[in-house]
Parts: sequence; structure tokens; C-alpha cells
Amino acid sequence: MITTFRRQKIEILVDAPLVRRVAAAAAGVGIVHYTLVPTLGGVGARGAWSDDQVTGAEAKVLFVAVTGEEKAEALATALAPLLDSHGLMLMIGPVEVVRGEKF
Amino acid sequence: MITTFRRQKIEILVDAPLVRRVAAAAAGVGIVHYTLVPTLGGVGARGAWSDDQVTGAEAKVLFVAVTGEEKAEALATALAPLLDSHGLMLMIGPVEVVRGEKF
Amino acid sequence: MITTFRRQKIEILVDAPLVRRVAAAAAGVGIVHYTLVPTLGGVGARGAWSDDQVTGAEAKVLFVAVTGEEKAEALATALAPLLDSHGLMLMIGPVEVVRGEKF
Amino acid sequence: MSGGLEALFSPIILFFVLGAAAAFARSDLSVPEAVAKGLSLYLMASIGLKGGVEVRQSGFSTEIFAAAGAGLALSLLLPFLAFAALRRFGRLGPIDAGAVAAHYGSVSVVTFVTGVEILTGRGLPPAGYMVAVLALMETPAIIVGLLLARRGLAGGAATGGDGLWRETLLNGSVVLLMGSFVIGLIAGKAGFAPIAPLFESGFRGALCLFLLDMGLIAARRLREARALTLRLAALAVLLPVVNGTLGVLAGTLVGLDTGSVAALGILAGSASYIAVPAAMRLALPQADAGLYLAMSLAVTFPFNITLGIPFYTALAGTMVAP
Amino acid sequence: MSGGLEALFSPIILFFVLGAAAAFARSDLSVPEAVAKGLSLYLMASIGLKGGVEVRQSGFSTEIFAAAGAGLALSLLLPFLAFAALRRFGRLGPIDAGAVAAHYGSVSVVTFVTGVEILTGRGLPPAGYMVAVLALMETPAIIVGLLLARRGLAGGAATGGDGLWRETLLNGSVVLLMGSFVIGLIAGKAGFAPIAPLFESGFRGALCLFLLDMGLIAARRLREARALTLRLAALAVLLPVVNGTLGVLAGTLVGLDTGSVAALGILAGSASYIAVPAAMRLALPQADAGLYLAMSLAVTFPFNITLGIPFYTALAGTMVAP
Amino acid sequence: MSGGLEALFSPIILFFVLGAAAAFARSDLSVPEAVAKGLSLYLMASIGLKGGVEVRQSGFSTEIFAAAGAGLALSLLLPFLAFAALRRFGRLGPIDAGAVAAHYGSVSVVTFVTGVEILTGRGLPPAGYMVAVLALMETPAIIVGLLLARRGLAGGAATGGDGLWRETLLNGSVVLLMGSFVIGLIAGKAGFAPIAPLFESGFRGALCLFLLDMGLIAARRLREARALTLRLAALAVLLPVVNGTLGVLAGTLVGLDTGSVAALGILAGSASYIAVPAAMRLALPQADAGLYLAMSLAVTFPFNITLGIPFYTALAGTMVAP
Ligand SMILES: Nc1ncnc2c1ncn2[C@@H]1O[C@H](COP(=O)(O)O)[C@@H](O)[C@H]1O
Ligand SMILES: Nc1ncnc2c1ncn2[C@@H]1O[C@H](COP(=O)(O)O)[C@@H](O)[C@H]1O
Ligand SMILES: Nc1ncnc2c1ncn2[C@@H]1O[C@H](COP(=O)(O)O)[C@@H](O)[C@H]1O
Ligand code: NA
Ligand code: NA
Ligand code: NA
Repeated sequence: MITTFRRQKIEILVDAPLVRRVAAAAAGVGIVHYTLVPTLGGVGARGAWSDDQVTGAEAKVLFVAVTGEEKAEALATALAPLLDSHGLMLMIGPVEVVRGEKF
Repeated sequence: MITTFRRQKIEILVDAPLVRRVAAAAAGVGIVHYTLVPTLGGVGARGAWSDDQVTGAEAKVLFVAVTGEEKAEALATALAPLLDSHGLMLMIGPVEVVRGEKF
Repeated sequence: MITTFRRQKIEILVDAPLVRRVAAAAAGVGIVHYTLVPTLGGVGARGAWSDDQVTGAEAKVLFVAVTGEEKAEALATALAPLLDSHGLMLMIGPVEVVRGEKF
Repeated sequence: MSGGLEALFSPIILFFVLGAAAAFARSDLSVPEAVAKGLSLYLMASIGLKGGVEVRQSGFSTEIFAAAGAGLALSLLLPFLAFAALRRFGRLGPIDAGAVAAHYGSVSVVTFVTGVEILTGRGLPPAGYMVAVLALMETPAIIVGLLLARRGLAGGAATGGDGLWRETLLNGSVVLLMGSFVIGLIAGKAGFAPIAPLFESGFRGALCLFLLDMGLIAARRLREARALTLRLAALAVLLPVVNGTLGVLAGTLVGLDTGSVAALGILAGSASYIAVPAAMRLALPQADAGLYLAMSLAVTFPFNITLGIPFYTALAGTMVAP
Repeated sequence: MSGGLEALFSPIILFFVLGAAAAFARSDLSVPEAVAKGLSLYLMASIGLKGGVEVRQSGFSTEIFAAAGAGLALSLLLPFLAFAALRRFGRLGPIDAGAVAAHYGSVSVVTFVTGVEILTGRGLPPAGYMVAVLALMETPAIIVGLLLARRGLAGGAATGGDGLWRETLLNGSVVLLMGSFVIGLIAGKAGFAPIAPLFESGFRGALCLFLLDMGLIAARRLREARALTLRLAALAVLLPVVNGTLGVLAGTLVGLDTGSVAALGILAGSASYIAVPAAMRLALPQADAGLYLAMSLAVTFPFNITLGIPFYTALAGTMVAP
Repeated sequence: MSGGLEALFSPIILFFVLGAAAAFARSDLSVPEAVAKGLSLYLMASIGLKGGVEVRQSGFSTEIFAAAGAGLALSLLLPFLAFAALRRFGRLGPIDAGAVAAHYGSVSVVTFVTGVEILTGRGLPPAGYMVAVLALMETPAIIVGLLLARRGLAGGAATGGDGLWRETLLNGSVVLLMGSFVIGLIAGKAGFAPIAPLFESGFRGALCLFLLDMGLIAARRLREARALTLRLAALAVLLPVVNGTLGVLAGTLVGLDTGSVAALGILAGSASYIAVPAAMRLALPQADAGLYLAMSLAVTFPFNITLGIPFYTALAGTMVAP
């Protein structure tokens, strides 16, 4: 029976050209490891979008990081101003991981 | 310290041509915002599938919506008949979000 | 009101050529149904990677399986040796599903 | 028929064989899906354009209506035959039988394109209007297949409503084929000239790369096909032979030229793997996608590409011969 | 102008119409995004190369600087005009007006490419250096648009900092256009010869397929455009007409040949949908992307492709004519 | 050597430089991965086909076996040399040294393709069978590298079992190269003619676009390479020079013509970035992928494309010259 550790999974839906800025904000609160997941489109308060690569204006990416509760909250706090202005979506959910020292 | 709100993340794995119908069902229970995430393939009770775009017959997409508990359950109930007939997979998990009024 | 069942969602970030091996390990503990989700890139302890299809050396895929607690733990245990040697990332989170007998 | 079999050694077919061999040997060779889809769009636009330009050249004739009528009749009648065979000999339930029958009543664009290349190489180019016949034959069988399947369903649950009809009649491949055909008609030889380098010279090479991918897809699907019984595999060879023969007969009866008769045989003998599977997922989700794709894509398509086309061609040669 | 309208029946435009019609009819026809992006890279590399080769042939001249100056001036001044019209007549807030104004000051590569094809077909090929003018006109309007918008913002929040300047000046399309232009300059006719089959013969065909996709994208966007009022839709037609006319005037004033004057009109009349939207998402995220893409891509682009180009061409013909 | 350096100003190389410059300047220029993969498949099919057609023309000869033997020997022996240098001078542990050594024993298809273009442009086309030699040299070094690395591992954990052998021997690029070669052999000049427009005329242009992407990838990787010490960067230049020289020597010894000798030098001097990295991820996951990709892709590949190929060519000229 392997030991697991409770961590938080943060997922941030962010415009592709803004990923660097989110990564920088994450690094600012000590979150340096992450994974990017593609998306196809969606609908929000600002209307519908879909990732046509020709204009490239609307591609969004999921920035996923697993980390401890404190850092997760710190990142949510750090990004709060951007959430509204840049139309990001941020979710935090509980996950169990092995090798807890890594996260 | 930012305030977070507890919501539900619904993920529905659905055949690409059926996405419109799932979105309509979601809108029917008041869920109008969502994000689509691509998938590559999988194995289920009906065998293996993989997204070759040539036949296009088997592409599946993850329909992701963050919403309150009630609407989440309402959508699960509304889609129940389709789950079996159309081979959808539906999961609901807990997430914390900021800007709770949006979800 | 539909009945939901509590299950575990296992997500494993794995090098594309190793997916077969993870699927075999999962089958070994009785998890035969899964879905694959693409990724774009990321940063970890071993540095940054991104999925350029030309070398193909660094593509990673999310192996997602919904299953019961026991099988989830069994898979985590079975994969433990690979996590370090092959740089996999494994997360387990709670989800509710309908049609509980399927998972 | 020996002449036809030579075509087996043309690079077009050899690339298909290479893809199939690679997949059977479990090589990791793969064509990116976006590229394969792009190639398929290119091939459809190209064949549509060339058909339209040709009809503009040769002018409309009663032959066109004869060919269209024959094609339409075939695509409405062949599903009944297929349904009966699949129910009795294939031992399928009505839902799966209906779904598979729709595939065999419809047509495969790539089989047609490959056939046209082979026929043209042998000096028997089909008439340009056969492209329109192809587009015409894509969808009617879907309706027949659904009606046949519905008898097996409790209620009228097999209809996809509005969505289905749009999905079917405005299926991307039908729209692109017919649209390009009309553009070819409007543009004519002169308007086509500036774009001919891409759509004409590159065509056969692109077909090679596309068939490489089709070989990979077909063989991978065959390896994973669990639902494919021996009886069904046999039907996946028998149905094209019978349907193709009926197509050649129909073409001869309405008085087409040899190349067009062979092309009608190829259309009748081919089974859809684009428009129909997509419609079935929507309208008949209870049917087993693994089964109908295995039959049409993993057995019938390779059979047609390698042996079917030479057979229909030879048959057309005998029937139409002076 | 009747001669110009003939161009409406060239396959290039017809494929655009086909795409738009398919999207309006809600067909599921679609070009994979990766393929569309690949086609757009190919078109930019091709136009850059050919421009460079041509300038190498014809040598540098003062005309080049005149054209560059006129282009630069247009792209710095047109946003002011557009901003005023969008604020007063269009009733937009300063942020949205600034964002949209930037689009109309900048240029659309595909409109230019299509225009060059049509002009060349009519015996009025623009000078090779117009490609450099195109690249020059892509980014300055972004700065003007941001300055105009910023007055509407509380603080200096409209600057994207470093990231923005890099994103803008080193935008992929600018880099590829100018890079290919320079490669064409270095390679000259002889160096270009071995790669000409791909970049020259295939060009028009590839443009057809790309415009098919643009038709799909533009029409889908129009269908989903919620923020587009009638007034704004009217401006999306008026602005290109006015800007294009100013472009033709400017070109005539600095003494360019007819083809180049028409090309400058096309550039001035076109609205960006690549470089500018990307910059706006970064620097002015409060602006409504749905709005500026609807105007530039869903209204102005189709207008220019069909009616705008013949109009600017006819105007250039009247103005420059002896 | 001055003649060779002229090649630096061919569009093929200039597009590589453009890509690298764009990436260093942090432009957002990028080629969609699916398109790049598609281009790479096209280039491999094309080079395979042309090699096969040529061998069919010239007939089999003992030279083929001599070249194959020389290639095989090089790819089995070069890893030992590289391993020693990487351990002592490069200060790598055995696992990383084994992984990197495998890369340098194997070959780079694109380096070869670019070399063939340059050699052909200089009137020194290598023999068609060199494509088969290329395919032959892709995998043996993987085995040697793994054996060398395994001595550094506690157990026999460095074997990937069945999966590895299949992955390696049936690697997509090897299968496509050899498959196309065989198709070329079977089809011969006549069978190749109909598909030549795509596979021959388009080749150099496609190579330009592909090298644009390789420039982007190589430069981005160099910027992110953290594990690359000065010593290792030096080795990434020294190893190709030494290996390339040994390749030229071997080719001269077995009596090949100048073009083929230069091609063998290019093969020996090149380092894999497709087949080997994939195999290493599977069989030697403990090795640092960032390191071996940085060396082979970010240093050796650009070196070979710009300076290496002219050097091996000049060397071959001196050695083989009458
Ligand atoms: N409740 C939600 N569930 C899932 N995705 C959402 C939700 N709200 C917003 N999004 C995503 O975030 C994007 C931006 O949201 P908005 O700023 O509200 O337009 C949307 O286009 C969706 O893709
Ligand atoms: N337990 C599971 N975990 C993850 N994905 C699943 C699971 N069950 C089904 N799926 C996905 O849902 C698809 C349809 O499932 P089924 O209807 O059981 O064939 C499968 O092909 C998988 O991609
Ligand atoms: N904390 C984390 N959150 C999200 N993704 C991670 C995390 N740690 C590692 N990864 C992903 O797993 C990959 C391998 O991790 P590593 O073995 O630490 O280099 C990384 O490149 C990331 O894509
Ligand atoms: Na048929
Ligand atoms: Na403009
Ligand atoms: Na080598």
C-alpha cells in the first residue's frame, strides 16, 4: 500500500500568448512545475471562442499545476487581478499524489 | 487571502458531432458556459477508439463546465438517457473557484 | 434526482511511447477502460519539454481512468517504480459518476 | 484481367500496401491526422474541379441523367440486399445490419479516386459527370439504412431529428465535392488553368501519401476488430463483388461508355467510411461503430483497392465491348 | 469596373464563396487548423520570396522609399480616422474603438495576396517591393490604436510591457514575410529557380484552399457575432472604402505605377486579422475580441475579397491613367 | 571549399537561418507540428522513392554492398569513440554518455537530404543506393549505445524488452524510407513518372519550409538547454568533424564515387534526432533527454547544415580526386 499525499491541482484557462505571464506569476509564488493541456473552444460571459489557428487570436490553453494548499492560494491571490481583466478561469481541486516531496 | 467558492466541475466525454446536443441539454438546465478539451482515444465497454480525422466517426471531446451543485445534478439527470444510448461518460468532481458569482 | 457513485479519477502524465506499458499495468490491476488526453508541454524537475512532432521524443499524454478506490491504489502501487525512472506524474482525485456499476 | 492486375504494382497501391504492412508489423509510422484530413480535402476538391471542367468541355447530355438515375437507384436499392444478407448470413441484429447496409449502399471517395486513376492509366477515363454521380450516391443509403434499422428499435428513437438531415445532406465531403464540381463548371478549362499545377500535377503523388495513411488506418482497425466474425468478413468481400456487378450491369443498361460503366461498378462496390459512419454515430448510436468501420474500412476498402477495381474494370470491358 | 468583377468568377473567389455558403448552411465542412496555418505560412513565404526576387531583378529605386513612406504614413494616420468614426457613428467606448482602429490601420496579408493575383491576371502586377510595404504596415497601427485606447483607461494599464513590443514587432507573419523577402533578395532569380515549382506553380491552388477555409471562418464568425450592431457593420464596409480610396490617392501622389497604386489601396483598405488581434489580446484584453474579429474578418475581409479589390483597382486605373 | 560555402546562400540554408534567428529573437513564428511532421514524411518518401528508382536504373552492383558494409561498420564503431570522448572529455556519466553516443553513431535524415541537394547542385549526386545505406545506419548504434550505458546501471534495467526492438527496427522513419525505396525499385522510372511532379518538383521548396521549422526548433532548444556545458558543446562540433572524416575515409577505402563518399561522410558526421531519442526515452529513461537533444539537434545539426556538409564535400573531393 503506497503512501499518498494530499495536494491541490490548479487549472487555469488562459489565452495562449499569456501563458508566459501566468508561468511567471506561478514562479513568483514558488510554483515552477506545470503542464499545458490544449483546448478546442468554449463559451463564457464574453461569448463563444474557438481555436482557429489562422487568426490565432483566440487560442486558449489549460495551465495545470499540482502543489500545496498554501502555494495554490498564493497563486489564486496573485492572479486575481488578471482573472477579470484577461478573462482567465481558475479552478482548484483536491488530488492525491505519490512522491509528495516533489509537489 | 482570497475567498474561494465551492463548485462542481462536470466533465462529459462525448462524440464530437453530439457536442451541440450536450450543450443544448446544458443550456436547458441553465449551464451556458463551458470549455471543450480534445482527446486522442480510449478504451471502453464498446471497445477501443481513436481519433483518426479521416473517417471522423470516432472523435470524442471533453465538455467541461463548472457550476453549482444543483445545476450539476440537473445536467446529470437530463443526460442520463443519453449516457447509455450514446456511450457518453460523465464525471463530477469538486473544485474551488474565485469569483463565485460567475459560476 | 439521479444516484451518483463515488469513484476515483486517476490521471497519469506519461511519455507517448510508454502509454502501452501504462495501459498494460492498468489492465494488470483490473482497470481496462481509459481515455487519452493530449498535452502541449510542461516544466518539471527534469527541465522543460514541448511536443514537437518532428523529433517525437518528448510527446506526453494524459492517461485518464475512472475506477474504484482499491484499483486506483493498486495502480498507483504498481506504477510506483516507473514514476521516478520514467518521469511519470500520477494524480488521483475524487469524482462522482452515474452508472456506478460501469466503473 | 491481367492488365488490371498490373495496377497492383503502381506506386499508388504499393503505398497502401506499405501502410498496411507497417501497421501489421506494429511500426509506429503514422501520418498526422490533420495532414491526412488536409490531403482528403485536397483530393475531393481536385476530383470535383476536374469533373466540373470536363462536363463544361463536353457539355450536358442525356447520359448524365441516365448515370445519375442509375446511381441513385443503386444507392437506394443496394442497402436492402445488404440488409438481408447481413441479417441472415451475417447473423446481425436489425440495428447493426441497418447501419452496415447504409455503408454499402453509399460510396467511398478514395476508392473512386483510385479507380479513376487506374482507369485513366489504362486509357478508359470515366466521364467527368461521374463525380456528380458520386456525390449523389453518398447520402440516400443513409435514409434507407435508418429505416431498415428502425424496425428493430422500440420507438422511433433512430431519428436524429433536424441535426441528422443537415449532418447528412450537408456532410462536408458532399459539399466540397459538389461545390468544387460547380466551381469547375463555372471556371471551365481557362479558369482552371492557373490552379491546375496544384490540383492536377500534384494529384497522384498526394494520393500515394493518402493511401499510405489509409493502409495504416485500415490495418490497425483490422487488428483491433473484435466484432468481426468470419461470416461478416466474408460478406465484406461478397457484398462489394455483388454490388459492383450490379453497378456494372446498371451502367451498361443505361448505355454509358466503358470507363463510366467501370466507375459506376466501383461506386456501387465501394462502401462509405466518411459520411455514413458520422451519420450513424449521430442517428444510430446503438450500432457498433467498431463493426461497421471494420467491415467497410478494414476489409472492403483494401479488397476494392487491390482486387475489386481490376475486377469491375474487366467486367465492364466484357459487358460494354462492341 | 466590369472587368474587375469578372474576377468574382475566378476559382479563387469561388472557393471563398463555397466556404462561406457551407458555413451558413451549417455544413460540418472544415479545414484542420494546422493545415490552414501551414497554408498561410506557405503563402507568406511565397509572396515574400517572389517580392524579393523581383526587387533584386529591378534594382532599388527611389520609388521604393516613396511607397514605404506612403504606407507608413497611412498606417499611422488611418487609425485616427477610424477611431473617430467608431466613437461617434459606431458608438463604441474608447477601448473597443482603439482596438478596432488598430485593425483598420494595419493590413491583411491574404487580401493583399488575393489582390496581387487579380491584378496580375489583369496585366497590372504590382511592384515587388510592395511586399516590404505590406510588412511595414502591419504593426505601426497597433501603437496608435493602443495610445488612442489608453486615454479611456484609468491608469497606464493598456501597455503590455516588453512582451507586447516583442509580440508585435516580431510577430510571426512579419518575420516570415520580411525574412522571405530578404531571402528572395539574396537568392535572386537563379537561386529561386530550384524552389520555384513549389512556391510559384502551387501558389494559386493553395490560395483556393486557404480561401475556402477563410470563407468558413468568416461566415461562422458572422453567425456568432453578437456585438455587431448595424452601425458597426456599416462601418466595416465604409472604413475599407474610405481607407482604400486614401491609399489609392497616396499612391498616386507619390507617383507609383497603376498596379502598385491599386495594391496600396488594397493594403489601406484591408484590416488585419492576424498580427493585430494577437497584440490586442495581450495589451488590451478588456476590448471585445468578438467585436474586432467580427468586423475585420467577417465583414471587411469578405467585402474586400469580392467588391473592394475590383473597386480599388478601378479607382487606381482612373487616377493613374495617362 | 569556397565553392561549398556558396551553398550557405542557397534558400534552403537561408530558411534554416531565418528560423533560428526568429527563435533567438523570441518571435512567435511557428510551424504547426502536424505540418512539420507531414513535411518530414514527404521528404522521406521522396528521397526513398528517388533512391529506389535510381538503383533500378543503374542496376545492382558490388558497390552497393561495399557502401552498406562501410555504413554498418561506421554505425557500430562510432558510438565507442563517442562514448570514450563523452566520458573523459565531456565528463558525462555512463548512462548519459551511452545515450549520446547512440545519437552520434546513428544518422540524421534531414542532414542527408540537405547534403544530397547541395551535392547534386554541385554536380556530385550521390548514388541512389545511399538511401538504403542511410536506413541501414539508423538503428545499429542504438544497440551499441545501450550496451555501453548498461554497464553503468545496477541491473539489466536498460533493456526495453520486446517493445524496444520493435520500436527501433520498425521505427516509422526507417520503415517509410526503406518502403519508399522498395516502391521506387519496383516502379522504376516509368512507374515513378506520374507521381514525379509531387515528389520531385516540390522537393526543394518543401525542404525550405521544413528547415525553417528545424531552425526554430534547434534555436529554441539551444536557448533552453541547461545541461549543455562548454565541453559538451565543443564535443557536439568535434564529434561530427571526426566522424565525418572517418566516414569519408571509409567511403574512399571501399571505392565509392566522390558524391557517395561525401554522402557517407555526411551520414557518419550527422547525429540522429528522430529514431534514437524515441528509443532512448523508452529504453534509457534515466538519460537526460534535454542533453542529447541539445547536442544533436541544437548544435550538431546546425553545424552540419552550415559548415559540416561543405567540409565533408571538400574532403571527399581531395581524397577521391584522381
Ligand atoms: N463555468 C464555466 N465552465 C467552464 N468553462 C468556463 C466557464 N466559464 C468560463 N469558462 C471558459 O472561460 C472562457 C472565458 O470566460 P469568460 O471570461 O466568462 O468569457 C470561456 O470562453 C470558457 O471557455
Ligand atoms: N472508467 C473509465 N475511465 C476513463 N474513461 C472511460 C472509462 N469508461 C469509459 N471511458 C471512456 O468512454 C468511452 C466510451 O465508453 P463505453 O461506452 O464504455 O465504450 C471509452 O472509449 C473511454 O474513452
Ligand atoms: N507539480 C506539477 N504540476 C504539474 N505538472 C507537473 C508537476 N511536476 C511535474 N509535472 C509534469 O511532469 C513532467 C515530468 O516531471 P519531472 O519528472 O519532474 O521532470 C513535467 O515536465 C511536467 O509536465
Ligand atoms: Na456502394
Ligand atoms: Na488598412
Ligand atoms: Na553519425
